[in-house]
Amino acid sequence: MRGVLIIGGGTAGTSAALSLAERGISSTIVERSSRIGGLASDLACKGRVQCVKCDVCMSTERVPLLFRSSLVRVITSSEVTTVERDLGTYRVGVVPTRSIDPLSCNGCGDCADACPPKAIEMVPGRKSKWRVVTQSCPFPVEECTSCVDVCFRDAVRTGPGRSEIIVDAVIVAVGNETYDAMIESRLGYGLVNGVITALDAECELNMYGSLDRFCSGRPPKSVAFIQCVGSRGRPGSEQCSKVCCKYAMKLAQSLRAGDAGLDITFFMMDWRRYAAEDSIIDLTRSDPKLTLLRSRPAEIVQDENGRPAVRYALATDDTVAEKEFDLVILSIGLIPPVAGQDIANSLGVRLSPQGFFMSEGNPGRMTDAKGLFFCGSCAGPKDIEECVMDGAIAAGKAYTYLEGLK
Amino acid sequence: MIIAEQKPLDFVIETLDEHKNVLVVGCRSCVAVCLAGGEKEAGILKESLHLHSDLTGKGWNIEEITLERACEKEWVREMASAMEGKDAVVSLACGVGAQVIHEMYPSVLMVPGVNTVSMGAPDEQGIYMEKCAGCGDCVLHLTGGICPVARCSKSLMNGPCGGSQKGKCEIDPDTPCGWDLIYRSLKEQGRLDLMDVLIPPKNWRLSRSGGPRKTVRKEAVQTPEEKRIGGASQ
Amino acid sequence: MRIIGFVCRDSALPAVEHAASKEDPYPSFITLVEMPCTGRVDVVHILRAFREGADAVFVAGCLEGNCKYQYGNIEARKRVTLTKSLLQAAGLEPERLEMFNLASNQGWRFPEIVQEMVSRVERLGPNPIGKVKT
Amino acid sequence: MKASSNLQRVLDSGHFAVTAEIGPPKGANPDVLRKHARNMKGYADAFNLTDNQTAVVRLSSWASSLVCLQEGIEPVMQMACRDRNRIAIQSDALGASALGVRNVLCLTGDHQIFGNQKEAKNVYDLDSIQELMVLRSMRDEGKTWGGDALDSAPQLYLGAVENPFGDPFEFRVPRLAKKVAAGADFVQTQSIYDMERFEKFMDEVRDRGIDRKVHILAGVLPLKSAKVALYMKNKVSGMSVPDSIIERMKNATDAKAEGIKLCVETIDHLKQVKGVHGVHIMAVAWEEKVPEIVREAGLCPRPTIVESVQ
Amino acid sequence: MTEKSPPAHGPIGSPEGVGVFICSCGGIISRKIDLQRLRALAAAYPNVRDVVSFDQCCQGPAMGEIRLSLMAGDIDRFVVVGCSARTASDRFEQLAESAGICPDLVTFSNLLDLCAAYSKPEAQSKAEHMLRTSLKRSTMLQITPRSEEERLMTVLVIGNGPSAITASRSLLDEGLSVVVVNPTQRLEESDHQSVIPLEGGALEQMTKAAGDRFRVLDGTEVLSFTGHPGHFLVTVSKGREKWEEASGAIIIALDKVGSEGLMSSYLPGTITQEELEAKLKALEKLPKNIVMVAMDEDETAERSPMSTHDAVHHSMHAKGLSSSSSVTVIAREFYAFGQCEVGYRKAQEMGVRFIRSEKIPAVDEGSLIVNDIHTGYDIRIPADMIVIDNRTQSFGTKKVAKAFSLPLAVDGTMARANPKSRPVATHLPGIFLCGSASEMNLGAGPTMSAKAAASRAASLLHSRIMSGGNVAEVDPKRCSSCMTCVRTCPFHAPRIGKEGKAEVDIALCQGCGMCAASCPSKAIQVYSWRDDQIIAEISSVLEDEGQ
Repeated sequence: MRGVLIIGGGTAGTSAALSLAERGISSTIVERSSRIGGLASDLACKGRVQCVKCDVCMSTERVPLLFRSSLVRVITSSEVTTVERDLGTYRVGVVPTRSIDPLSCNGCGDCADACPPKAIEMVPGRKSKWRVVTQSCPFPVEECTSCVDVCFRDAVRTGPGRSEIIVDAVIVAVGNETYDAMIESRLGYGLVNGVITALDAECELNMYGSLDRFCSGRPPKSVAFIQCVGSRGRPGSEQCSKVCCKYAMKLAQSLRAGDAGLDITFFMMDWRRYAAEDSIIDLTRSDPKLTLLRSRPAEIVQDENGRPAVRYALATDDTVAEKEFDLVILSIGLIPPVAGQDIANSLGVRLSPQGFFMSEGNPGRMTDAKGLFFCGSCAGPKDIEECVMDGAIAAGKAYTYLEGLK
Repeated sequence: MIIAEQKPLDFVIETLDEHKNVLVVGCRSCVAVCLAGGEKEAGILKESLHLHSDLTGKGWNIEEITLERACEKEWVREMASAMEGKDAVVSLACGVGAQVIHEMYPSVLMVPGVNTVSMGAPDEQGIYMEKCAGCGDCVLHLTGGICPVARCSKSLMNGPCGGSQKGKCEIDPDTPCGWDLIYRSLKEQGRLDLMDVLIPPKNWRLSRSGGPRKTVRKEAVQTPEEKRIGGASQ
Repeated sequence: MRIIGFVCRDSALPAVEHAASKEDPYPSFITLVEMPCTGRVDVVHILRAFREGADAVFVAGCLEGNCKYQYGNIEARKRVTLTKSLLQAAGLEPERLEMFNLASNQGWRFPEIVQEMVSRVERLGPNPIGKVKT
Repeated sequence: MKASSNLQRVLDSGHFAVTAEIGPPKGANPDVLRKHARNMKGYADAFNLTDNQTAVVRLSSWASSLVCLQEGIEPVMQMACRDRNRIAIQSDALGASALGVRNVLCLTGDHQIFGNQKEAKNVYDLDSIQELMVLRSMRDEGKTWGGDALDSAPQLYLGAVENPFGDPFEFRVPRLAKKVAAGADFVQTQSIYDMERFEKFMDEVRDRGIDRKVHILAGVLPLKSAKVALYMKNKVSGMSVPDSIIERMKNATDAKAEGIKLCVETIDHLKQVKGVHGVHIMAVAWEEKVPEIVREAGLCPRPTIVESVQ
Repeated sequence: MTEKSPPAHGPIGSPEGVGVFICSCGGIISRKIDLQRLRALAAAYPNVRDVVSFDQCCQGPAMGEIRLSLMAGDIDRFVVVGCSARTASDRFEQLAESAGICPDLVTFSNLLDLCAAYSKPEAQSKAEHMLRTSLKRSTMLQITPRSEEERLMTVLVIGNGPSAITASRSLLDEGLSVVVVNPTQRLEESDHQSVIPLEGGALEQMTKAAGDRFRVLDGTEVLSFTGHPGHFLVTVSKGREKWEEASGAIIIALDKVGSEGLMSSYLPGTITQEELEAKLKALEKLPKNIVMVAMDEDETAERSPMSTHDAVHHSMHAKGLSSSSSVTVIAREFYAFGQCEVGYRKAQEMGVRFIRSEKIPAVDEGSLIVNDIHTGYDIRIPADMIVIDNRTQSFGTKKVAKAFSLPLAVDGTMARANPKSRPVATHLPGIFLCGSASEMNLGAGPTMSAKAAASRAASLLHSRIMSGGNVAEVDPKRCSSCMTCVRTCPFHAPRIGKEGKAEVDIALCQGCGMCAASCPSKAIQVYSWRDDQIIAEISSVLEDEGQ
């Protein structure tokens, strides 16, 4: 048996690979970045003494299991270019990519300067300050390695080289992108000091356990969370990203655990909790320094003392209020994967109007029949636990499919 | 079972003071079950004493041993070799065990490592309630299976005193009123008539008040002949 | 200085490994004893560590509510508390012993923990046993 | 034949009896006792001498009783089971009777945990009911409990206590019945504030016809302040103090006066309760107020009844 | 009396021979550490037979060589000096097994993470110290009991509705047999509230297709269970009769069941979403003013996403049927998760009014008074038809929780396990949890949970189930039968056996050692973490520190 190709080594892909391995089926993970683990590996555990059930460990603790297993082959810094199906098997072309390892990158930017097509761009806030935009880099790795050569910390990684893999089934788990808050200048992201995305906050907490660096080294006294950024309307996704309420609340809990006196304000429309324990309304009952404002802020500007100020309409009378904070955290939503369309094309499948893969319903069943499975957040916004579940489900389907081939 | 609780470490340290060669004795019976003096606790006590000795340079030589049942000579005899050269025993066995040990090794200082508290049972893991006072004259059949002697603070025999309130005893709100329990139990059994029976003064002679009680099980007692042949007489 | 940590292999150890593989590793005089779960750590182990000359001992387990074995870390916390009282009675500062909770992906917490214990030892001085023995 | 004490005569002749409590001094000097005796003389038919009440060491109840006799007032000697085994109880009863103490009140006694000798070993060889049984058999059969005959039997009028407010409530009356069956001639109750519950108690007493077998003296305790009231409610177990009363004491301009007023009202009410044959006034550390209360309650003068010769 | 040292399971025999395999990990380790000196140090250590260093221990060629030297015979254990056990253990344990060496006699010394980052001299001494400790530990290890458990390819599903059916279907697809223990009289295919209904007739189709691989036991209950992953025996009862069902895994898939609608206090003329659905399907004429109250009587409770889902879809549908009617939806929150958002917006565009309120609207002749949380104002809404949610309540969870001694959540649903055991699992190995009558992931919903639970159960049964390894073992000579271990173990591994002494079921034991630490008679030890081993490790760790 030729095994299964898993495109994407994030939470869902990892889960799928492990569930397949448990069933004795070998799989190959092709991961674009330099590291397995996906988005979750940048996220922070939000507990101090008590676990707040943010579920991040559910993903990160599964990754090492991949390396243990002899049934899982991992190819990082590589991507799938071509997928051809003949006689029930898939011939998959894998090419190396360039990717910057956030752990080794110190953000010097030499690579960006060195890159002829200027395909390396700055990513504000994130651990790795830079990102290679593969789309805009015309050269295959064999032809140009200037970015790799110039990096003295070996932070720019490339895959093992072109290869062709033949598999019986394909599981797509390329995950999602996060909304780029730069798109809406009214949010002040990248313009106003102290405005960060929840992802920045997550990465920072994950690395250093505090957000002080975002407030010129001093611990923030007041923090605002702006919900539904890039979700529930254009620009961004028409959909609700599902996860933002959950992670924002856990972030708030984590900040609270660090500072009992911290003022926390939520600007929100609806509260969409993921589990019984995630009710912000219950939380406000027990936490006097936590405020809920049912409003979608108009803009975030710099106030005279250089702090971010949130302008928002009051529901009661449509007057506009302004409130300053030390830190404003944009709860950015999940948007469809950028690479989604290419992969869809190469696999010959349709994407949903929102740009996600369709794993459920009729299209889902049709692709199942071809040994083609989609799981995780590339098939619609999901939290970590859902992705783990979805990966396992996909593995189950793949197993059933492979048994059918015998 | 017998319920005991550990004496504070500083007490043991103080009491040992001059004595250098110490044997810590645990017991695998009741005191182990009520988590006061099993092999685990013996080990901890030994380790703690060692640490203290090392810190203060007292140069104590401490060993530990755990007996199957410290209340029986045959078992206690087995610590003979461990006792060589010891001038003190810290007993984590109950008061009974401690004394049996002392009877066998009368020359060494006996340091009680536990307080023997009561005859009771665990209400839950780690919480033990006294249930029996060993009065030698059981009346459970008259009191709905709950002992007034052990579980009423005043060992009353004819019902609760005026201090019983909301099922609790007057001496502290965490202690259930024994007679309230009895009342409920009898009500349950439909035997409330028993509450009206005048119970005359109790025969305390059968209790501690009769002096140390010797209990004899005739058939079990060996005749001199049996002893001679069995070699138990020496 | 000698500081010994009893670490849960499901959370604390991975966190340490993560922390140590970074630029600035924790001081090398910190030594670790891997435990299947802090619930396995017993009073005697901690006492012995001090007898063997440890200046400080810490126990590091999973976050409460996320122990792989449900409540091993809570058991551990109770034992640490008990051991502190024994240390006091035996003549050693209870501050030399501490229990911590951290998750496998909280590498950043480990330097904090180390710093905490190191500063305690600096405040209390070395474990007197060293002197007495020699 | 029963001894004849003044209290007994008053009760048997159907008068509404009054007893008052005197707390013996915490010392060897009996003068306080004498002062109280003189001051209260004529205002009650008999006077209780408490027996190391709340387990606080005081002048012993039998010695105090003697002082009262010397002062010409009739004592009710209290005898708690806490500190005496059956031997002491019997010999003290003989002693008391020998010196002219006629009324003995049998009680279990507060637990030593409440007193100033918390580490004491209690006795509780007998409980109050057994104490009654023992003393009655001495009086009526002229035997010690052990069984050997006494050359002369003690003359005793046996009292018991009952707390209508203790739990389990359903058992309070049966318990009273037990005490009567054990030999109680009269009963003094815990001080009464919760009249509702007391009435319920008395209803059942009457249903069982106990009021015809024993004289019930209802206890009253004049409150000095709202604080005392609260203390009674929360700290004294088996005590029921309605909030209305606490409120009333709180709002009073002159709390002490209000306390007395309240006490008198209570007595007036109690007089109406069928089956109640008298009141027992416990003016704890406030004995000087007893005459006033008795006067206010219109219970003066106390009747004098000559012993009828059989 | 029992003599001190020897552990529960026989004395520690001195090792036949230790192998030491040092990895330079592609130079990362050797860059900082002189492997020569490490080799010398290891070679000098008692009982060490073979010391080899490789560039990449975990790669094919090295593995081959290691295997050869293991086969040579004079080695019964080895130390891998390189990276973390977390990433390498399986490979080397499998290697050991294939060479006939007990996998638990493999020790890892993680120089890669714990040393490589130090400056050269520091790294060297640290490495040597770690190596010494690992050798010490290695020589004290013992062969552990191991056995492969048989696997019954049957899964017992406890459920009453769609979740049970969904789970069963996935299990059957994966070639497993399924027994459904259903406390009700027949399996509900849809519960109109918390689970997206399966397409009609799914049950019949399944039952036909699966034949004897699929049994549904209606009107039955679970009483208790014994056994372990791969082989459970569950006692099932129907009325008076009792019998045992054997299965390899268990899925608890209870769904909430519908009961009378909420706000029963409301006037007659109030209907449930389910009844409305029927009206809509039947294209009945709808009144002018329709108000949906998607709330719970309990002020603090928030309704599930399905509540919003129903409201959104029915309101759109109603608007579509009679555009003249005004439709209002009142709820605490609108859980238009993911895709549902689109419908939510569409409904608003169609003119459906959505009002958030903390308080339950008051009824006032023919209309409702709602307190809008945005404005704080009370709004009067005429209501000819009030539509309320179908109340659902947990079903049968108490009994199941008792039978498996699992915790219940405050609302009476099956409590979910902590993140380490999740998703869709209880903390008991081999027993999985889904269904709307359990605390669940509201985003995923019961359908996905059911499929996931099925997948995890299947994974378990499709893989080898090894029991034993580093487990607890009782020394009956020491045991006081005090029940402490029985009360302490979260996995119910220890029990009092026939001889009246504690026994540990190694198939259930997870090797955490809580029992060993709490045993008052020191009768329990855990392989590879016995007290004497730990103590020895402590001394060796501290021994030459700071010199």
